[in-house]
Amino acid sequence: MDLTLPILILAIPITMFLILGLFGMKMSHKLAGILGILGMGTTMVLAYTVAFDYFFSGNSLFISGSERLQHTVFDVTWLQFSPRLVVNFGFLLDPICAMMLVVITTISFFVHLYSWGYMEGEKGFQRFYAFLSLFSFSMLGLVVATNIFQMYIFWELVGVSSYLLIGFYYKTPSAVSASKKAFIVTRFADLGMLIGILVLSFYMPTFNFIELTAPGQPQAVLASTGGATFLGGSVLTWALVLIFTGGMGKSAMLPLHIWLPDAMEGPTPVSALIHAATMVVAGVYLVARMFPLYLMEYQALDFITFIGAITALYAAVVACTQVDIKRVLAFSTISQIAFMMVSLGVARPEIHEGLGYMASMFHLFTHAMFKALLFLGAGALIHAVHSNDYTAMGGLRKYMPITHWTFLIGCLAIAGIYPFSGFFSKDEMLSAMYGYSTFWGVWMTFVAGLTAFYMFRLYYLIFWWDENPHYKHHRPHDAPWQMSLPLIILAAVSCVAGFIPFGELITWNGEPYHIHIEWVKVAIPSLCTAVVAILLATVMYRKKNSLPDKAAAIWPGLWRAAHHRFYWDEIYMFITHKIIFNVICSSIAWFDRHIIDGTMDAFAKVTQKTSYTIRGMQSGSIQTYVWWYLMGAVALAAITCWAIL
Amino acid sequence: MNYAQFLTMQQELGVLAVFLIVFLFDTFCGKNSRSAVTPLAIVCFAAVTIYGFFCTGTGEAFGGMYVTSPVISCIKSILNLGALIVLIQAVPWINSEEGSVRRGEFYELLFVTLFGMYLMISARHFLLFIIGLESASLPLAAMVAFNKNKYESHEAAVKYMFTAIFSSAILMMGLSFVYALSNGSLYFADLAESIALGSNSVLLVTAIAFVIAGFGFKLSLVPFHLWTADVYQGAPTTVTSYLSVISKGSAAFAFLVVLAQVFGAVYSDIWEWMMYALIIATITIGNLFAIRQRNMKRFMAFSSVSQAGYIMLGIVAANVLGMTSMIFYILVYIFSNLGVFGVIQAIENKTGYVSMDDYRGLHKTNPWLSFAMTLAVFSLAGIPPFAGFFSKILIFTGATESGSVALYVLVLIALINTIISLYYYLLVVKAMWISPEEPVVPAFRSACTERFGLWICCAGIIFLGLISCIYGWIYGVSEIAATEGFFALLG
Amino acid sequence: MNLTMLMYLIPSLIMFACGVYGFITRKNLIAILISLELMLNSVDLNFVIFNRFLFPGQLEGMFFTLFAIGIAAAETALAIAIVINIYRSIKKIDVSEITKMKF
Amino acid sequence: MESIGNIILYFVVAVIIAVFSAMAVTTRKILRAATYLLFVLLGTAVVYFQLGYEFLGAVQIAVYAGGILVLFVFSILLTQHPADPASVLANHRKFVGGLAAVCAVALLGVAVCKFPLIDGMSLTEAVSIGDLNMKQIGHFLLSSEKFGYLLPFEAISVLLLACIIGGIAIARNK
Amino acid sequence: MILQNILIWFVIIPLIMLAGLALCKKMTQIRTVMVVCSVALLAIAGWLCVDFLAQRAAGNTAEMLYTGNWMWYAPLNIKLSVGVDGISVLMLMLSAVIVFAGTIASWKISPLPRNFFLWFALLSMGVFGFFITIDIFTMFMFYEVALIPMYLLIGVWGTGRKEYSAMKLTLMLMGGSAFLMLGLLGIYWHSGPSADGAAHTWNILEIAHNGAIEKGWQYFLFPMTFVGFGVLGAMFPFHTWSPDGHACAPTAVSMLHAGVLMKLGGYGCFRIAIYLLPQAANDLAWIFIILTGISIVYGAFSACVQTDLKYINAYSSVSHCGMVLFAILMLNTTAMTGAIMQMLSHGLMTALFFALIGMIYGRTHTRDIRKMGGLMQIMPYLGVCYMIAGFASLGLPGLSGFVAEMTIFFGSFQNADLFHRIFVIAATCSIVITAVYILRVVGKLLLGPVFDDHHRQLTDATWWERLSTITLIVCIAAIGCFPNWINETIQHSFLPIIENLKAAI
Repeated sequence: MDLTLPILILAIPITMFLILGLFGMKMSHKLAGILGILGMGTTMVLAYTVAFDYFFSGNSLFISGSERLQHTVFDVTWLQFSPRLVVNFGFLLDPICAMMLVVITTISFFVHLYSWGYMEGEKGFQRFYAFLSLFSFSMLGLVVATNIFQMYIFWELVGVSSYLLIGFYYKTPSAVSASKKAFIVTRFADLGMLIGILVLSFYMPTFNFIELTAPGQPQAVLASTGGATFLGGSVLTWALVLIFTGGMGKSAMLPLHIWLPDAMEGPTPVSALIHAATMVVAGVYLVARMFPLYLMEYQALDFITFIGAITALYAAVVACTQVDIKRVLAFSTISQIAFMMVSLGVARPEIHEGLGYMASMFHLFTHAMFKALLFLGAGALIHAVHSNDYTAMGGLRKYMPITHWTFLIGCLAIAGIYPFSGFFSKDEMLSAMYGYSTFWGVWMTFVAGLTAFYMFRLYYLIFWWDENPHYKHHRPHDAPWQMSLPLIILAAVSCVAGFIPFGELITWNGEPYHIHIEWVKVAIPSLCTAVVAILLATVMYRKKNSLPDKAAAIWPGLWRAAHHRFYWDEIYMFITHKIIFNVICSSIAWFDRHIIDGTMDAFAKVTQKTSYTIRGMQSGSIQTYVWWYLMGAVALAAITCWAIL
Repeated sequence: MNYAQFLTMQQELGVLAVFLIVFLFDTFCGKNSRSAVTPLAIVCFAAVTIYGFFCTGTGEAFGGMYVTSPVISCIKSILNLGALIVLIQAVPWINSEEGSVRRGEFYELLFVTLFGMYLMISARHFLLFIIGLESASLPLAAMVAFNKNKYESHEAAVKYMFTAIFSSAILMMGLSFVYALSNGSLYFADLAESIALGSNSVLLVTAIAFVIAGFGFKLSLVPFHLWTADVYQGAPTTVTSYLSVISKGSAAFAFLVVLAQVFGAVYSDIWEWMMYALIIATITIGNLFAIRQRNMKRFMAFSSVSQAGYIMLGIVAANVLGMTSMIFYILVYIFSNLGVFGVIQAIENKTGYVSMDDYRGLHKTNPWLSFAMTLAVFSLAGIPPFAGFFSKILIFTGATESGSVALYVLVLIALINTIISLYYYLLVVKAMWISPEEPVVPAFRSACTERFGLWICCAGIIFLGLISCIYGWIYGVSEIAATEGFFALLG
Repeated sequence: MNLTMLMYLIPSLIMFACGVYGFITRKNLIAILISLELMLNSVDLNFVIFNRFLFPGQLEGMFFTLFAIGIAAAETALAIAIVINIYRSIKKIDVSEITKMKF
Repeated sequence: MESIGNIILYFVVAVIIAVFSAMAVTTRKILRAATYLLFVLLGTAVVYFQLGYEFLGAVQIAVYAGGILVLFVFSILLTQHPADPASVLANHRKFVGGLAAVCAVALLGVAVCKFPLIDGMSLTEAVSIGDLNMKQIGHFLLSSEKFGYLLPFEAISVLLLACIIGGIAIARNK
Repeated sequence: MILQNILIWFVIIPLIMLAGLALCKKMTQIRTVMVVCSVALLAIAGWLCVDFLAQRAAGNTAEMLYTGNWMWYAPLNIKLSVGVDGISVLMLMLSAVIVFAGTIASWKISPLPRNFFLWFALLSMGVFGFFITIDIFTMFMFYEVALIPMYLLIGVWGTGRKEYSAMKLTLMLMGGSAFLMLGLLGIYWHSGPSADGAAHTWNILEIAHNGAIEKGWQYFLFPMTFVGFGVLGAMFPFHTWSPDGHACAPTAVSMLHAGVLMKLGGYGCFRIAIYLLPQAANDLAWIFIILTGISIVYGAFSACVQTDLKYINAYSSVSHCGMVLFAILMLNTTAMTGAIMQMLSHGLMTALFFALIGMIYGRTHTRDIRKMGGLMQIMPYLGVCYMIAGFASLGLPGLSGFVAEMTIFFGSFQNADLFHRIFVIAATCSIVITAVYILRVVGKLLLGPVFDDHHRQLTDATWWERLSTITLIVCIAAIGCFPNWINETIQHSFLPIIENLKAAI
């Protein structure tokens, strides 16, 4: 395959970053914006070309028979740890990668475009575009990684671009602390991933995905470790679980989710790009990428399922109580990603030919579209009312029709209403879950219902409920075209994306899978649940009334806890500030200053003190001198005599 | 009666000749030409110094009472060089009101002490040795008392004199015991023989201890060092510098000769351990006292006490390397210490300040003096690339050659002590360069002789270590001594 | 009864001890000098005794003593000069006054 | 067997030396101390005579008793009023001094007593072996061979000269 | 002819620098001398690098290239032996870069610029000399040459409790070198014969090939040498000179000290302690693994609560340099390669950090992060550079720190026993803690609202400050983006050491 396009896909964003980063200060906003958008647009076109080529060209590199192949476009040595362990920098093209290329470039392009309007006149406009380009580069590098170490590298880069973008408004302390939190939490998770890679690479002396997932490799590992286990898990399980920890961090799984809601301090386009569509699904992508390995260890998959399910429910419950609309969307994102995780966790070759995997990827795709749409819509709202809280909104449908309609489409899609895209992907996921165990199926169906409920709660509170009196002073209006255009296009995509024959393109083993909707067993019940939830939301929130308060009063404790996100932040605060900072760090610092350094100083002090103490020897009187003299000589003789004779 | 034997003693005769020239000139010249004594003495002595480098023969005179060999000539030449620098640095002082009264006496006494030291080094008979030793120390007492108007000078003289007599009593007591153990002869060779034949007894141990104590006085080994600080402080600075380098250097070599040539047979039985104890005590106590001192001369006194400990490492090494390193150490020590004293003297002569506190901010007013002082103390502290580093590391190398663990431990203690010494040397540097206060010493231009002396010292400090041929030369002569059986008794 | 070496050494050692004692206890510089004379004298005596009893045919000890007496004389003379000197300076020769420089 | 005279002489001299040494360092009158020192030095000279070193005894009397002691007396008279007694010594000072003296003498005593030849020869035997006359002494003193003392003889002259110069230097005022 | 050896010029140019400075009077002259000489150093370091790689590529597989031997103290067989392998070449390059950056960063040093540069040049001479020599005597000499100017540089041109700190730093480092010296003497006396027939040798290669040091002596000498060098490498518990010393040192000195001088410790550890005493290294490494492991975590935790910028960095250096020693003790090629890369990386980024801190301090006159804030708005250039340094420190891919740390971790993990594993994992934890304290500083110092309105008048970087920082940043990024040639160079150089270790087991 031609190397030009893949290389350009990576090169354009990083070049843009360098140009805008180094010379942006000297450019006008307009020039910087156009450069950024053009760059991303080109990248998008290239990515589409590559993806199209991959899926539809029928090139024998990409498909053999019906099976889609993994193709390494290029792979150059970057760093050689040892003859066995080599880190390469390359471009691996396979179904999920191609899909991710499309998702990332599309969303990124729209966000670039959208930002032109949204960030109009902001100080640091050029910087914003530079960071966006950096992020796009990192994310693209992540998805095309040929080996786990390359992935880890870009994983870190993604983290740092996220840090920079969350902290874009660096004058506001809350943004600064949010960015810090995001970075540190994901960093902590990455530590797990790093250790996982360490373990894995020790037993399987390669980083390369194709080699890692090649048949027979994992068995070789298990054989080489002689069945060694640690706390009940095999070496491989531990490695995989640890690697998944990294994914938990990036994808904001419980208990490492706390950074994501705070990350909403960043500009809204950023939230749409990073914290809804692309970066946060990196965890899912990671598991998908190493899926054949995970299949070797069901324990690890069960762990993923468990974490995902708990997170999904947790996030959904919390989302029902949040005031900040971006936080609601954030928790919804957590919940949806957890869905994908569960779906991956329950994927088994024997259950619907590994449907869970396909469904998860499908949802990843559709979710990216509608969640980006929702976030961008939220951005338009915030742009209009200059507040993140729904209490500052209400009754906006008249003022902002485009936003209203596109937002509604987004809500319907996420709620899983036929025929919007969310329905299809969610349905596939649910069937996979039911196929694995009814318990998880029901559980996740319930979560799906909650999703519908909180999304419509949000929708109603924003667009219906009660008109906010502030509008008289400041009449909200729809956003400029740069912002509206992406909304409309994304809404359109959300409407039709469900009909993409996803199973033909992406499956766990490359063999096509024919999607069929299990209406009776899965689709109808979930649809019903969603509809009921929407109705409930309609009743409670369509007009201003006291029902929500009453509902909250039924379980006040639960409501308060959910409102405070079940006190996770407080717990973390306690651990980090009170224990790690105040107890561990401070005591170590104290220990260092007073004990270690004190000892060193004590040497000096003792020397000084001794010097002072023995000064009497030098009393100034000759007689003392002579006394010492004589006694010295006598002692010298006496001691020697005693010693040798 | 073969008086031609006196001609073997070329270096001694040279010094004696200078002594006589100065003595006669001083006695018989008119009042007006008195001041010509200084250049006369310096020029004559410089000639002797140069001549000394050509005296490389081996010789024996008076039935083995006096010997000379290349290594002995070498150490004498080194001492000559040091004494010459002292003389050059002393010019402003000796021309001052204070010194000019007794200018001639100063040179005469100095040359006699030098003569005494040479005898001490060359003597192979204890009687001659004692006479040399006394000639080296008694006139010094008179020199210590040279500052008529300063009470401290008198006090120092009293302390020096009384301790000196006491120590010579102790030394001679020791020698009387040595005599008791001999075969009736006080020649080193005969003594060594009879000691090697005899067995260890309390008498022998006591004798050695007392002899070491006697040397301890000259070398300021702890606990025989207590006079040092007071005398160094009280004596005129020129005399202090002479006392600290030349007197000490000669005694160190003589000590090596006595220990190796007389008591060599009982090295590992008796005096090795005594020396360990003394070295540890000397270095440590010297350092501990030095860190509190503010008076520069007193400070240098304790510094020289601890330096003596390092010199002694060359003696316990008891091998060619040790001997070479010790001589080299003495050479470097002469240059470094005279560098320090040169600066002290220059400042004292001009302004009268001698306290370290008065050196605050010296670099602002007298940058070159500060620079010279810094080099000198760095060299004393053993900082490369200055010569002191090489002398220290070489003496440690020599000391560890035998490979005994005890010596390693000894060297480790010495090394740890270098840290303390570095501390107090840095205090001087700190006073000069770092203290933020306004300088006390005003800017002045020191006399050209002082500057010349300092230049020589600085050149020595910088180049002695880097240019290895000097060490090579010393090694060569030491090796000759070794082949002639210098260490034969040590086995 | 034989007069042995030890019998002669005993007074010598007593003299030496007295000298030490005097040096350390006396306050007058001249008294200290007297004590030193005792010590030096004891050393001289030792040499002579050893020479006589151990090496009666040789003369090293005797000559040593001969020269030592000379040295002692020189020492004493110089010491007295210094003592007089300090007397002129502070009008005292009390050793406990001569402790200005210390520590 | 020694002659009685020798024995008596020994004891008298020994007692004189011991007692006057002690008195010289304990008396409070400095002039008396000098006088006691004279007795000790004379006693020593007597020992030299008894040991057969007449020349040495003569030198001892001439140099010490005749020279040094006079010097002492002069300096004493110069520096203080002869009648003044020194102040009484503090006890701890006596103790410290006594301790040093005892330690020193104990060490030396042990060293001497353990010396194997300590009881070797009696005085008579010893004196009978070594017989020397002035001519011999003079010969040795100026001999440059082994056991000749020419060099020390010359060297000590330099030393004495230096001491004279030193004394002058110290004494001279202007 | 001695001057024909290119390595000698690394010592000669500083000497010329010293001589030139001694003659200078005016500030412009001083600057000219310094810039010309440091550029010359940079140039020959670069040329050496290229030529070295070319020779290696041409198949020259000798352990050391450009070797030269000149007898110095013949009685002790002390020779001035020079030679470089890949590691030394890289360290020379690093030193040259930092000397250059340090020179530029001290453009406006006062007071006494001439004296400052005199000592600075002496320090550089020590550093360069240390890296070019392959005999333990001259190595030790240059080591001490490099140490002592620190006292004056900190004492005279430092800030804060400079007298105390300078003294402490000097004494502790000299304390280390006391042990070191004993170790070296022991090595010498047990070294076995020299190639030219002398009984003992100081030459590292000869000692290593003789392999004559008995096991018992190795056990005695290894701790001596390792601790000796370890003190300079800020090994726990001998690291306390570092926070105080760095905090008080002037900018260029902190740069050079943390950037290069602390590397002398690590370099000496493997070049002498491990290479020459392999058996003891194998058997006693665990003791020092514990100590360095503590260093890594302990330093990082301590850095978290500091409020003085330089203290933060100093503790961070404790942690990072601990990593160097830690990796060296892992005794395998990969980890040791990582250690060298960490040296390079830490050298560059710490130098950058200290340069920036100096520049910030020069403007705000405080280093207390509680008294500053929002500097990014006021001095964006410095702020961005600081962030880059921070990212390098916390191991961002694309910058040097990442490569180094990863190599260390992957190398260290090759030791399969539980003891090593536990410590490796503890060490990896430091990357999180590093992130914590770096971001804490960045957040408080650069981001957020402006804390002190007086700071609003401050200006951004001047041209020389820009030049100095850009030099370092380019190097950091270059290593971070294209690490493999460095990696290969280092790995190749470790072969003899590893072989020696294997032979010892």
